[in-house]
Amino acid sequence: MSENQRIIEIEVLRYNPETDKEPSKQVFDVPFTDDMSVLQGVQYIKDYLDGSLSFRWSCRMAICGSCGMMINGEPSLSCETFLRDYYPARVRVEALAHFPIEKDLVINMEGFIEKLESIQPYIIPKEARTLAQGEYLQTPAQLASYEQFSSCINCMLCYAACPQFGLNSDFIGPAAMALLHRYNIDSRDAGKGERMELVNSEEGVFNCTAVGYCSEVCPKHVDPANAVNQNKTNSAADYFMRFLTPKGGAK
Amino acid sequence: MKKTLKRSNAPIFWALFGAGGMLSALLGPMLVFITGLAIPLGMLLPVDTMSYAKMLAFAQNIVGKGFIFAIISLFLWHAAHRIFHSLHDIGIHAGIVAKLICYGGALAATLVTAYTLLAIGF
Amino acid sequence: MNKRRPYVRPMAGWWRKNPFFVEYMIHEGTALFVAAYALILLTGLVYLSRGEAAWNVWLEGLKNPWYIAFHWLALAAVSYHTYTWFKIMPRTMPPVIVGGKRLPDMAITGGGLAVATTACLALLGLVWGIAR
Amino acid sequence: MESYKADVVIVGGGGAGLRAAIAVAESDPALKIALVSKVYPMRSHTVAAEGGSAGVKLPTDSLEYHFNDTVGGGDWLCEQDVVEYFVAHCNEELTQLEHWGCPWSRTPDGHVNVRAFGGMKIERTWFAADKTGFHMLHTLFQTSIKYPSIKRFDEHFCVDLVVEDGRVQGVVTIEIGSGEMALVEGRSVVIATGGAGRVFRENTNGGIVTGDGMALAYRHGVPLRDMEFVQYHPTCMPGTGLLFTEACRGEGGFLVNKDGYRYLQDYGLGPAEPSPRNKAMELGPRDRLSQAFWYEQQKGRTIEGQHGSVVHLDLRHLGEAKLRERLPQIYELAEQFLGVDPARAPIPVRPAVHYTMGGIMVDGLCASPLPGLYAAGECSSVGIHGANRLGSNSLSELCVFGKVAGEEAARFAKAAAGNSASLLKQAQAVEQRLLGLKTKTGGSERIATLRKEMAQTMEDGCGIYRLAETMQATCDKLDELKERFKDVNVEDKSSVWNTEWLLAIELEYQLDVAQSMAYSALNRRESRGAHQRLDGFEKRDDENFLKHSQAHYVAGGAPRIDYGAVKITKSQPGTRAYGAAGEKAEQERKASNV
Ligand SMILES: Cc1cc2nc3c(=O)[nH]c(=O)nc-3n(C[C@H](O)[C@H](O)[C@H](O)COP(=O)(O)OP(=O)(O)OC[C@H]3O[C@@H](n4cnc5c(N)ncnc54)[C@H](O)[C@@H]3O)c2cc1C
Ligand code: SF4
Ligand code: F3S
Ligand code: FES
Repeated sequence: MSENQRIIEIEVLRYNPETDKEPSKQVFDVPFTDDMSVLQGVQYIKDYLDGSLSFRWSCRMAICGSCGMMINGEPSLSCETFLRDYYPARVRVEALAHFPIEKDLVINMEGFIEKLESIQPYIIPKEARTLAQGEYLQTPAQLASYEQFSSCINCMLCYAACPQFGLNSDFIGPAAMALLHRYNIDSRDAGKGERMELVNSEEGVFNCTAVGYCSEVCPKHVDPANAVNQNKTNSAADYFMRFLTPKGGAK
Repeated sequence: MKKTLKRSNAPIFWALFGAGGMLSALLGPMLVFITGLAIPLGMLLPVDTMSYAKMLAFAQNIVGKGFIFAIISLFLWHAAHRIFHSLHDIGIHAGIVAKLICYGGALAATLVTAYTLLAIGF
Repeated sequence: MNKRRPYVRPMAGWWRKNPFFVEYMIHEGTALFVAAYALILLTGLVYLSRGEAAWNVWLEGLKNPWYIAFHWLALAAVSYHTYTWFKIMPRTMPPVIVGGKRLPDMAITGGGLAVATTACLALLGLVWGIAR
Repeated sequence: MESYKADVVIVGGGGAGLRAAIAVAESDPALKIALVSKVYPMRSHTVAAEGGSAGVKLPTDSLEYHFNDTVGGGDWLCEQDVVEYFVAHCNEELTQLEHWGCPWSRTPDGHVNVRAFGGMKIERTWFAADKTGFHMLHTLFQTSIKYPSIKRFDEHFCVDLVVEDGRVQGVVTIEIGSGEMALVEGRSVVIATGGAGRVFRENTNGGIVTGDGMALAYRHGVPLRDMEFVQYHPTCMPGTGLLFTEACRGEGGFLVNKDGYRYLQDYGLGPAEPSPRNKAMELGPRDRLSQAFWYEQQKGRTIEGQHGSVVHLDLRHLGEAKLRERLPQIYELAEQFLGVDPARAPIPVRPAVHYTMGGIMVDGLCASPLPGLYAAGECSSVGIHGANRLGSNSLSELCVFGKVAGEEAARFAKAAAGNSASLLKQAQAVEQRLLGLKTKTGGSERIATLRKEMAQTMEDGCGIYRLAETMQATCDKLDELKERFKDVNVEDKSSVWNTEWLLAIELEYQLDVAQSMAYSALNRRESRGAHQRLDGFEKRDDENFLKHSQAHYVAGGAPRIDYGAVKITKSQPGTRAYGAAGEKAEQERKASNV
C-alpha cells in the first residue's frame, strides 16, 4: 500500500470562536491513497496532525447528510468526494457557504431545522385511519410522483448553493420546499391548504430567482429547484384564484 | 411557535415576468432581427416592410395593437423584474426605491404604450 | 457563559466566485437588452403616432451604425435568453411523465427550443407574407 | 449548571428513540419528553439501513414461520415469549409507519410490496427501494415534529445517568455547540443509543455508533447480555466496510469466488439454482455466509485485493434497469466508491462487522434491572436476536420495542415519586470529572492510536472465528489500553464544538463495551450463531451454554461474567440447517409434530 501513497495538500478554513476574530486558512500535508475521500483526508488531519479540527460526519456513505463542505468552492458531501480527483493540486475545504460558522467546518444549522419544522412535514390525513383498516393504497405511479422529493437527506448543500438564501436567510429555501412539496403531492395527504400559507408568504418561493444551482449540487437528485419553481405556479394560482372563489383560496 | 406569515405580492410581478420572459424567448430573437437588422440593412425582407402606411395600418388594427402592446409592455415587465432582482443580487438592496424605479418604469412605459396605441386610433 | 460566536461570511462578490453564478448573472443581464429593445420599439411607436415624417426619422435612425451594432448585440443576448429560458424550463415545470418515466431535461429543453425556432420562423414567414 | 425537568428522558434519536418519544407523547400528551441525541435525529445510524424491515404480510406467510425463522436464526438463544410478541406486532408497526407517510415500495395494485431476505422462509421484508432505514428514520423524525410535548436536545451528548434512591432520575449532557453541561431530569429514562460496531476495525457502522448507552447502563450496574455475539455482514466494501445490502442477494445476486464458482453450495447451503431460493445459498443467514467466506479464504479461493481478500458479488445478470429501480443506492455506491458499474462488473466484497446482537439487558417490556431505566433498539438485548440476528428484524424491532419502551417509561414516570433534590450535586461531580479529562495536561497517548489498537485487537480476537489464545490476547490488550487511556491527551482545550473531547469520552465507552464483548466471548466455550470457535469448542453445547451471558461492570478490572436462563416456549433447540438440508429437516420436524 505504501508504494502508491502520495501526499496531497489540504487547505482548511479554520475558525475558533474563542480565539479568532475571523476564519483563516491552514494547509496540511496528508498522505492519501486512491480510494480516500476528502472526509478521510480531514479525519487524518484530526487523528494525526491537529486534534482540534472540528467537522461533522457519521455514515461515510452519503446518506446521513452530515458531512457537507465547500470543496474547492463547490458544496459537496466530503464522504463521496475523492482526493484522487484533485491531486496533484491542492484541495480547498471550507464550511458550507451561507451558514454561520460555529467552528472550523461546522456550521450552525438551527435555522434550517426551524424551517423543516415549519413546513408541517408529516401526513395530515383527510380523515384519520385506524391500523385495523390497513395500509393506504398507493400505486407505484403515485409513489413515483413524490418519491424523488422524499429522498432529501437534509445535507443542506442546496442552501450552500443558493445565493438567494445567502442574501436572505429568511427564505424557506430549496430542501424545505422539496419536503413541503413531497407531502403536498402525497396521495395520503390533505394538508396542502395549510402548507400553502408558507409557500405564499414573504419567506416563501418568490425569493427564488431560478438560479438552479441547488439542483445541480444535490447529491440525491431531489431537484429542489423544481419543487420551488413548481410552487411559484401553485402560489400564483392561489393568489389570483382567491379573487375568483368565494372562500378565497388557501387561508 | 408559528410565525405570522405575510402573504407576498410577488405573484403579480412574477406572472408578468414569466409572460414577458416566455414571449421574448419565443419571438425575441426574430423581432430583433427583423426590426433592428433586416429592415435597416435591407436584408431578406422587402424594403417597404415597415413603411409608414404599413405600420400605421398594423397599429390601427386591433390584433396589431394587441401585439405591439404585449411585446413592449411584457418585455419591459420581464426586464424590470430581472433587473430589480439583479440589483439585490449584487448587493444593492435599495428596497422600495429600486422597486419603484424598476416596476414603476415598467408601469409608466406600459401606460405610455397604451396611450399611444389609443392615440393612433382605429 | 456561552462561548459561541458564529461567524457570518460576507456575500460580496459571490457571483464572481463560481462559473455557475457568472453564467447566471450573464443570463440575468440579457434583461438589459430586452429592456433597451422594448424602449426602442416604444420610441418607434411614439414616432409613428406623430405622423409619417416622424416615423421616417425613426426608421432612418435605425440605420445608424451604433444602432446596428446594438441590435447585433441584442440579437445575441436575446437568443441567449431564449436558450437559457428553456434550459431552466425542466426546473420550473411539473415533471412530465411519459410511459412511466420522467421526461429527461434534454427533451424538455430541446422541445422548448424547437417551439421557439418554429415561432420565430412563423413570425418571419408572416411578416414576409404580409410585406409582399 | 443548567438543569431541565422532563418526565421521560430519551437518550438517542434514532429509530428506536424517536418511536419511543412518539409513544410517550401519544400515551399521555401531558408528559414532558426530553429527546437527547448527540446528532440531529435524522443523522442517526438507522439512516444507513438499506434492505428492509420484516413483518408478516403475504397470505402464504404466518407468524409461526416468522417466529421459527427468528428463533432458529438466533440459534435458539432467543427469549421465545418476546419473539412471539415481536412477530405479532411487526405488521401493525410497519403499517403505522405507512400511515405516517413512509414511502414503502408498492405492488402494481397499490399494496405494500415485500422482498426476500436472508434466513427468511417467506418474503416478508417491507422495503423502500434500498433506503429503507433512511425513509423510516425521516418519517419518524418528521412525524415527531407534530408532537409539542417532545422537546429535542439535538447535538447534546449524554455523558452519564443520574441514579439516586435506587432508581434512575435523569442524565447529564454536554451541549456540543457550547461545551456547557446540563442536568436533564426525568422520572424515567429510555436508552436508545444504537450499536457498538465501531469498536471493530472494518465495519458498516457510522462514526457515532460507539456503544455509549451500553456503557452508561453498564457502569451503573446493569449487565450487558450476549455481548460476544457480533454479526459480520458477508457483503461489505473492502477497506471502508461500507455495506452492500442483503437485498442485493434478495433480488437475485450471486456470491462467487475467484473461479466464478458459487461456493456457498460447498457449505451446506445448496443446491445452487439460477435464482436463490429462500433460506438457501445467497439467502442463507449472515453468520453462515461470513463463515463460508473465511473457509474460502483458507482454501486460497478468494481474490487478493488492496484491502485484503475479497469474493465477488455478481449482480450483472439482473440488468441495469432492475438494479436502478430496486437497488439505486447500491448502484451509486459501487460506481462512486469503487468505480465499478454493477451492471457490467462484479462488486468485490468481504465480511465486516455489522451488528451487535447483545446489549443492555432488559425484559420483554424493555425494563432493565435498574428501576426507571428502559432500553430499546440495537443498544438493548430484549432477547429477539439470540446468537445471530436475521436481516430486516432489527428495523422492525426499533418500532415494536421503541413503542413498548416509550409506553412503559411513561407508565413508570407517572407512577414514580418526585425526584430527589440532590441530583444537581451528582451532575456537578460528573462535570468535574469530564472537565478534568479535557483540562489535564501532559498526556502522551493519542486518541486515534488507542482507538486503532482497540479496533485491531477486536478484529484479531473476536472475528468470525475465535480461539482462546487470541481472545485472551485481546482481553489483555484491552486491559492495557484502559490503562493507557489514563494518559490520554486532549489537545483541544476549547469549549465550542470540541469534538476531540467527545472522542475521548466515546473511546472510554468503547473500551468498556469491547471488554464486555471479549470477556463474554472468551467465556463461552461452544460455537453458536455468530460466536464460532476453532479450538475444541466447534459444536453447540446446549447443556452448558444454552444461556445468556451477562457481563457485569467491575470498576478498574475485568468484567464479571455470569449466565442467565433462556426462555423457551414452543421451539426446542434443533439443528440449524439451510438450503436443501434445511427443507428436509423442516419436513421431518413437521412430520414428527403431527
Ligand atoms: C449499514 C447498515 C444497514 C442495515 N440494514 C438493515 C436492514 O436492512 N434491516 C434491518 O432490520 N436492520 C438493518 N441494520 C440494523 C439497523 O439499522 C440498526 O440496528 C438500527 O437502525 C439501530 O437503530 P437505533 O435506533 O437502535 O440506533 P441508531 O439509529 O444508531 O441511533 C442511535 C441514537 O443514539 C444517539 N446517541 C448515541 N450515543 C449518544 C450519547 N452518548 N448521547 C446522546 N445521544 C447518543 C445517536 O445520536 C442516535 O440518535 C443495518 C445497519 C447498518 C449499519
Ligand atoms: S435537496 Fe438535495 S442538496 Fe438539498 S438538502 Fe436535500 S439532499 Fe441535500
Ligand atoms: S439555487 Fe436558489 S434561487 Fe431558486 S432555483 Fe435553487 S432555490
Ligand atoms: S458522512 Fe454521512 S453523508 Fe457523508
